[in-house]
Amino acid sequence: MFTYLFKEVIPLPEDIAATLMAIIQGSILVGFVALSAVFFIWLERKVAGRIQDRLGPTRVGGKFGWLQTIADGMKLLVKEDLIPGDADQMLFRLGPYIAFCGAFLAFVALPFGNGVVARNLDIGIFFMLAVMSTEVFGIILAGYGSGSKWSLFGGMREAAQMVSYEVPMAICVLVPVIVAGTMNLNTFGQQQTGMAWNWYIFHDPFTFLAFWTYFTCATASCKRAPFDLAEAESELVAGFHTEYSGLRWSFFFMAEYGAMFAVSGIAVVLFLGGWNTGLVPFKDLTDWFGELLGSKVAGWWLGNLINVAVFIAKAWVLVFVMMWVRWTLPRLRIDQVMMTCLKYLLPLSCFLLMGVSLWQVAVNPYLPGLNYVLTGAAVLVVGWLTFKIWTTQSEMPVAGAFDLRNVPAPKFDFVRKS
Amino acid sequence: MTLQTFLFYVTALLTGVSALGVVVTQNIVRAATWLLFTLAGVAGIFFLLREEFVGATQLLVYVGGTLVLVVFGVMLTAQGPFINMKTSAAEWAISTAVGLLLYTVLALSVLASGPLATAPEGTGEITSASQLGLSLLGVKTGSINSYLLPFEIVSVHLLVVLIGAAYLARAKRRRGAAS
Amino acid sequence: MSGQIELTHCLLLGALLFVCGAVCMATKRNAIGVLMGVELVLNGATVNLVAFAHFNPAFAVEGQVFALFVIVMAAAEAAIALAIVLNFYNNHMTVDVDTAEELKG
Amino acid sequence: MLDFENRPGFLFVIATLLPLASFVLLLLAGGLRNALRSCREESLGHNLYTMLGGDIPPRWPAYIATGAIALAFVLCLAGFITYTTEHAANEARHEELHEKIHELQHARLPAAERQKEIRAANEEIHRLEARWEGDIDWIRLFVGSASDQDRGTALKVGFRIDSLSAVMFVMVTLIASLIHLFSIGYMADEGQKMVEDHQVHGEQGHLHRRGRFGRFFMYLSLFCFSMLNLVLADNLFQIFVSWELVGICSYLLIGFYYERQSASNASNKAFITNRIGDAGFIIGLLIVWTFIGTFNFQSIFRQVRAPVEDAHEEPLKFAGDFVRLDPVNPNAAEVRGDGEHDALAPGERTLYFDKKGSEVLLWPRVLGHFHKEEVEGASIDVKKSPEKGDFGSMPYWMLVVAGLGIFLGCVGKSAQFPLQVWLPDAMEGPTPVSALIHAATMVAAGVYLVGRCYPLFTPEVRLVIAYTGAITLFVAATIAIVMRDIKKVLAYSTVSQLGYMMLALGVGGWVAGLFHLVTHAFFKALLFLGSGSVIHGCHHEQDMMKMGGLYPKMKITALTMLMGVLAISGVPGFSGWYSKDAVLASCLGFGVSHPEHMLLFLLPLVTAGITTFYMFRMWFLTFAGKPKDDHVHEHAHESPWVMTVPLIVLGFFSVTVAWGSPFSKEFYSGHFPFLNAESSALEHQIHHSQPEAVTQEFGLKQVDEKAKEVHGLAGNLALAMVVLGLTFAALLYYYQVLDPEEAKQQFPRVHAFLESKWYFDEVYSALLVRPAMVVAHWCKAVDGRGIDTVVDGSASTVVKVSRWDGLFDNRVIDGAVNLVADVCYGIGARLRGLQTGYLRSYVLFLVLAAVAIFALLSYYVASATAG
Repeated sequence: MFTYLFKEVIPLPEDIAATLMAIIQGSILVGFVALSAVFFIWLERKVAGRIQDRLGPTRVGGKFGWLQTIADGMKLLVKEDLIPGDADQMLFRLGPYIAFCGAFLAFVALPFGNGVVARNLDIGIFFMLAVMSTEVFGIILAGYGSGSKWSLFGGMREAAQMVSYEVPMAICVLVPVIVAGTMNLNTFGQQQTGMAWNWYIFHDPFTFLAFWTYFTCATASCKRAPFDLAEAESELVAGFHTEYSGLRWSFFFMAEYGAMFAVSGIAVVLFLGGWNTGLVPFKDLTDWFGELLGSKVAGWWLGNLINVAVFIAKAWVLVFVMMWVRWTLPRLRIDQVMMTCLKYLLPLSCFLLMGVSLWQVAVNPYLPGLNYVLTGAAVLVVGWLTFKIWTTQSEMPVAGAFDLRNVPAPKFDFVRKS
Repeated sequence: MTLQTFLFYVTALLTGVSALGVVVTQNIVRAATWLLFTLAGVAGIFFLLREEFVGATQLLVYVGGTLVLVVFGVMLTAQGPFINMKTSAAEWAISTAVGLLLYTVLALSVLASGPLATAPEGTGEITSASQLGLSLLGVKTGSINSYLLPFEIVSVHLLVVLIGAAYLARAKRRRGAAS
Repeated sequence: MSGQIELTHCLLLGALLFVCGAVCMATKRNAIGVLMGVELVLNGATVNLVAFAHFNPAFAVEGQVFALFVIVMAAAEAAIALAIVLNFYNNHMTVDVDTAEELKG
Repeated sequence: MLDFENRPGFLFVIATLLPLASFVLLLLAGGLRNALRSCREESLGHNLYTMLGGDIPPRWPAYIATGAIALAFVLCLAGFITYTTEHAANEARHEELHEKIHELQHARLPAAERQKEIRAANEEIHRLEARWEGDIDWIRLFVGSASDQDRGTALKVGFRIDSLSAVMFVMVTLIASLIHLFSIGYMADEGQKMVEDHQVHGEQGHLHRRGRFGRFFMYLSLFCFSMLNLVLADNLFQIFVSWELVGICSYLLIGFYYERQSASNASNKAFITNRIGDAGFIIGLLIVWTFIGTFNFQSIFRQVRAPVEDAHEEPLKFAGDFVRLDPVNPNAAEVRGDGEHDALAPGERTLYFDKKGSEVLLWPRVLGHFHKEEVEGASIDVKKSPEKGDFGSMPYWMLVVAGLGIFLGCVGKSAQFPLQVWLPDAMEGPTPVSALIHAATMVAAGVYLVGRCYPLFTPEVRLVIAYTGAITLFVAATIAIVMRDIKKVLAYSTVSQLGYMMLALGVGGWVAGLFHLVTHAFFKALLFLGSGSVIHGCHHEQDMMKMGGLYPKMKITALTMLMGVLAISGVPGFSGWYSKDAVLASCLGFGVSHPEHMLLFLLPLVTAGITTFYMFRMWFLTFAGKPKDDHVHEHAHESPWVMTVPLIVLGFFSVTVAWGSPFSKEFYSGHFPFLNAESSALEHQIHHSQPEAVTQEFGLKQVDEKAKEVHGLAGNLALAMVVLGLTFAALLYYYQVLDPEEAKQQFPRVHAFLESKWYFDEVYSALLVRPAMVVAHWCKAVDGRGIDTVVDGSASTVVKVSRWDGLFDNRVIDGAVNLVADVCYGIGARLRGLQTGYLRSYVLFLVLAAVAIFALLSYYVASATAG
């Protein structure tokens, strides 16, 4: 994306230009990941607080506790770096970096805007899935290297869970890939320009379902609640990172939040129109702004800034949903987690793959206007839900009137009936 | 030396060192870690050679799948004494000698056949993933052959192997476990 | 050194991986270690295949296809080998391949 | 297909198939029930099992079977009425059309128009004929003549209704319906879960078995289907199939109580005896198939009998007769100067017309073009394998043999001398079965077949038929006098009456014989059902000597049986009178024309008296006088309505079936219209289908006329004999003026002779069974001594040889094999040291081998490139 900078503005030898570009892009991405992690940690604490009827951080950095994470980070940086005596030192040290590398490398192929991508790979989505799959190894090493049983359990659980959920996740990813006919994420985004009915989530019922399935799998593969068995703080203390502290510990969190953003980004690009607003019926905002402002460069910058902002906003909404889910749903048991994946999500995703293939062959050519209908239906549903949420009165129990006998039995039924 | 070649040599060096690390280390988990670096390095080589699909596959299948499987195997069978199983020095010596011999032979043959293998270089044509996919799906485009049948055979083979592995590794009562 | 990666270097790397794998197989007493050696050997082969695919247009697709097949086969082989190792472990309470000498002459 | 309006013949086809459907339904239900027995504990299995009857035999099979046959009766009745009302009109229209075609052929019309009209007329004729007949291919064999596709190539299933079969249909279905109804009451015992058979004694007392209610009705249905199919058939092969089905059904039903030794023996006897007759039947069939090439009655008759007129409408002298010829003497031909015969094609022969010739002329199936002169003249060219328009021929003696063979089948089925022995034993079956066999189905089949095949029988065969009938009727009647078992009396009376029918057919009284068949069916069914009612009322007591005085207890049965007795005796006004008079008239007419065969009149005349005597003896012994056995008498009771209603209906028909129709002219023509033996409507009805050929042999046209003349005389003589018999019976058994025991003691030998049924069984045993046993024993001895010795000897020789062989095998061959194995083992033992069992060493070896191969390869490659 900075090619023109080094080719036209500052003429440099090709190799040096490439090296410089790599450094700049890497820095931006690392900075973005780190900053978004900072933001997410703050957001997580606020969301958790509001859902639990608390306020969350309020003091550091003003009214909303903006700088709470910075404070946390400072604390982590100055903490003593402990390595347990039983630990395998090499593995213990390696673990967090491998995990972080896995999550971070995924951003190389993630397009933030039209062409705003570090490497526009032909097989972008495949690449992202591949490098994200290496994250699991860091966690295993961390679990094993800690020389602690809790950590080992956590690591093994995590490995089993991530490897299992990657399968339906990958298959769900194939659903829009079949629709789009490419694995290039940038092309994905370009294909979904225009109004919201061009988004692939509204393309047909299968992509619609595939989005939710993908999102579930993605949540699980990011080891987020309700699938956070690896950390399972109530039983395994903190799972694989029990023995970690300080900076190393924060790397795990960088990896986790990075992965959250990465999978959300994938969902946004694959299903939710990528950087497109879905409200502007133009093909390319940069060109439009370029003509509007009379300057191509200005148009490029303005358009891409809007695109990037839209993209990040969409991904943040998804990340927010993940947090929302985390603080709403109770944790599953490990066997339930595996069962959910192998018995339900995997067949479902296979069905979706079959269905979308048939749809593309047998239905899509003959029903051209269906995505409008689906979009309309989805808008209606979302509108109704919003309305309900907006108008629902919170039923806070009045102090003193709270009687345990009146509390209804929980409706969910996660306990396997024998 | 361009950036590409530089990166290639670095990666190749790391890969080779990691491979040696696999051989040399006595701790099986560390060996697995070295193996991870080796495989990742090979994937890096592939990326450098612009064969991105194979590289991504290498990462996804090898690192994300096979290696995790191997580590699982280690974890399931690892008990104190087995993590470090020493081999006698004599065997080490023999193996190293034979290995060196083999490498010499291989390297000599590679170097000797260098002129033979030198291909018209830099056609610049990069095989895209879609071409690969089409050839695997049996669509013949231009000079590209169809690999549908091998692909199917490999798929079915993989399925059979996985079922067989699941069957073989299923939970069984260990012989003499009762005593 | 020229400006391009050379085929020979790739082949040398492949050979190195191959030899490392072979030596690994020959020296490791742990069955899983032997398995790692096998993986190394296969990787050496894959490197060669991909290198040929890159440097010889005639093999552009073939090399990649066969590399893919090798990777998939390696996965299959690892699954089976690990299942065998687990069985072996269940029967012998060890993964030391030197204890598997029933076929000794 | 079921277009009854245009194809009323289908009414009869459906009527035939209904009992079959009932049979199949019951068979499937029974089979399913049996199959479900094993899973009757499960809920679904239990429900189905109970629905199909469960352990207790259900009632519905009876209703299904009865309903099927009753519906068949309704259909037959409809068909019969349609047939009789249409018949005359159709005949007239038929004639008219033939006339028209004939006229058209000679009319001066343009050819095309003529052809069109002829075709139209032909089509209408075809339509008229198709109303009452039809056939489909069953098996088609693509061999034989190429141009004549029908000859010797197809076995067909078909039907053809004429007045005889229409009457038979109504008779069979009516009687069978009544018997079904009767059986519902009679076989009620079989509807229990456990039936105790008092006549079978096992180690644990009487036999207990499951009731076989449904099975009985299943068999009855099959029986009815077989008989109806037999009547329906338009060809010999279909008749043969039904014939065998009838045999099987009789076997199954006679052996219904198969646990009883006597019953199973009787069923075997019936079956085997019938097989003897069927062997003859098959021979007849084969001859017909070989020479005539078709089984269709109409085709057969058209070929063996001369047509009425030639191709030019000139009447033929020998119309309807066999035309017999002799192969021409070549010399004679030369003498006559007929050189043209030398130019005959291969396979062609010239026959010379001769009254006593050895060959019978086979007429073209579709009339060829022949002239009166040509046929009656000196010679005819015939072919060995004639085609549609060709003349053929067959040896006359073959035709005789064919007729005798078919008649032998009828002898077996109709229990004629000398194969009558099975019928009395068949009384082991349940009484309704006896009624069915004796009245409507099995024995009637034989007589019916003789009637159907009549044109096929040569004069010699007819004489054989007549004498067989005469002997049978006399022998059976004499035996019936001394029988004590009520059913056996009836059985012998049946044999005797069948003899009457055969005799009548033999002497040319075709109508009389079949007429008697129908009337006899009614009163014999009545008598049997009556006896069944008696037996049922007396708790399965069949000995007349233990009955007596039953009249007050079972009035309906007694009175209806009395009707039957009067009918069979030939009392004027009853149906038997009409038919028996007709039979006797035919016999007398024949006797008058051929005085050397006067015996054929005297025997039936005497037997008429004997018949009256033994029938009244039976009635008196059963119903009149004082009770002889208190135990039986006390328990005797009238039967339920399902059994008496059929009796009453049959009684009604026994009296009235032969009466003249009040709508016909003949009814009013005589002096005593009601009591005129020739005014029977039924007789006229049957007369419609009398084949032309009946009156051809022996100059029977005159006999027929003579029979009409002497009808009164024959009737009076018969009446006198009846009165005589009645008087004797009354004297002996009612007024008891004479003591039967005394008579018995006075003629002990005669009584013993009759009691033992003329020693038929003994003679057969001595002549056939015992020699067969002796031969079998011889065969067994030869088998045991001769063949087995040889076999055993060869076996022991083989054992000895193989022992030596074994030694060789052990020492030489095994030695060699072991040597090889030892060598291998030795080498292997030395080589095993290489197998260390260490994976590592194997890998090292592999690597070394790879290096070695590389080295060798590069050496050779280098030397090759260098060289």
